[in-house]
Amino acid sequence: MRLFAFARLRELLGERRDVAVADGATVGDLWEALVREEPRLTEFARGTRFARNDRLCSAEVPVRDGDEIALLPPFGGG
Amino acid sequence: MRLFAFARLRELLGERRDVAVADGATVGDLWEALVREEPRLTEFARGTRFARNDRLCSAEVPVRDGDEIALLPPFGGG
Amino acid sequence: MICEIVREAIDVRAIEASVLAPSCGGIVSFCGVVRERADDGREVEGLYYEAHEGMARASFMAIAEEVRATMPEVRLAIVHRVGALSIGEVAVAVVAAAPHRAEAFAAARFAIDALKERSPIWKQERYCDGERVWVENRCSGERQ
Amino acid sequence: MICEIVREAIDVRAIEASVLAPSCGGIVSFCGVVRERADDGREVEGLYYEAHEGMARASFMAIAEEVRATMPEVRLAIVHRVGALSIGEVAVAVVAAAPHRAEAFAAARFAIDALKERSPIWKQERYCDGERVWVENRCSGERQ
Repeated sequence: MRLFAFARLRELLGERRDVAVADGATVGDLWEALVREEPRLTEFARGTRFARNDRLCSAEVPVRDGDEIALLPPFGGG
Repeated sequence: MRLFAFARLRELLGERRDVAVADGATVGDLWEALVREEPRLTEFARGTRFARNDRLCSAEVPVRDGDEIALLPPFGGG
Repeated sequence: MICEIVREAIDVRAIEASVLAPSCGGIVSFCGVVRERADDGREVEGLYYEAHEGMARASFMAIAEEVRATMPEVRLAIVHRVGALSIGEVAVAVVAAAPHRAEAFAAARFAIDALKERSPIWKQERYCDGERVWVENRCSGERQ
Repeated sequence: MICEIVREAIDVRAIEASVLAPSCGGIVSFCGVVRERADDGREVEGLYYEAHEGMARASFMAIAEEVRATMPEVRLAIVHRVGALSIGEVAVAVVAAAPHRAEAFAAARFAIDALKERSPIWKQERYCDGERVWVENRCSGERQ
């Protein structure tokens, strides 16, 4: 799967990367793995939303090979 | 005094004219005199407002020599 | 505060440029445009506006003053055109700029509603069948 | 319905021209403009916006669809710019045209409020002292 991060999360994680996920892993599992790798993510846990293939999704959604997962901090447009 | 009329009242009375008024005559007296001269004004009596020297005024206000009196039908701007 | 009655095409861009200041984060422009149909569906060829120019300008300034009293950070312009206008031409422009958008929207809406109610301006609808009718604003302020 | 994320200067006039139709009597344009001070008063050098472009465009289309469902006569455009912007530049333009002004105002206001709440776009304030801060919208929708 491919991971996309934006704004302050992009600054921590880079804009995009390819990530291998275990069978049955969820978006939440992916986030946990990222936090282990980059502990500063912890403080953004509450405000971050997830999208799978361009649609908002919950942390319980399973990640499949070929998915695009986006990490979305609180919005600031306008 | 000078009389100014707008919109449908201008079509009946002309844009402006000089009118001689009797001492102590009011704006209402002026209107009555105009109605005698142009009876079709009658139907516009209810909707017409008056201004004396560029300020809205009541029919009771006296007209003085040199005044500019405006006859204002209901507004339609915008 | 720009408060004008004009006879030529309204240059909304120029108005916006003169209203906008570095302190402004939002700018709302309302333009009243000549449309092809009257409220009753009749085909319109164009509109003709006339104004008591001195009183109309004074009413714009009074409206701007009321806006300033309640929303001092708003920068406002009110410009109305008179004469014969064709479909798609701008009859009136109200531009409000402010640090935040809520005030810009509120000021623009207040100004156009107040103008329609209070400003001595008259509109004649000129229909494609040749008839001409002076049209009054409804006081409700809900119609264009 | 124009729903776009752009990287170059927003041409509000071109958007208005394409939104306006002969049936429209009122057109409301809201522009969010980069202002010289942040809400806390700090001097701003400029802003930097980024977006999840696909999701942002989709959110604009959803907003336009909601407007169409409640106000079918409204014609709407939502355009947001991304990248680095200077003071006075337009970050977002919402243009709504309708037969009557009430709908045009309501649609423009709804669209910008909904955009700020729902569209995956991020803003970084770049201060004159060199600091850079990602700024979140308040959900109240009362701030620019």
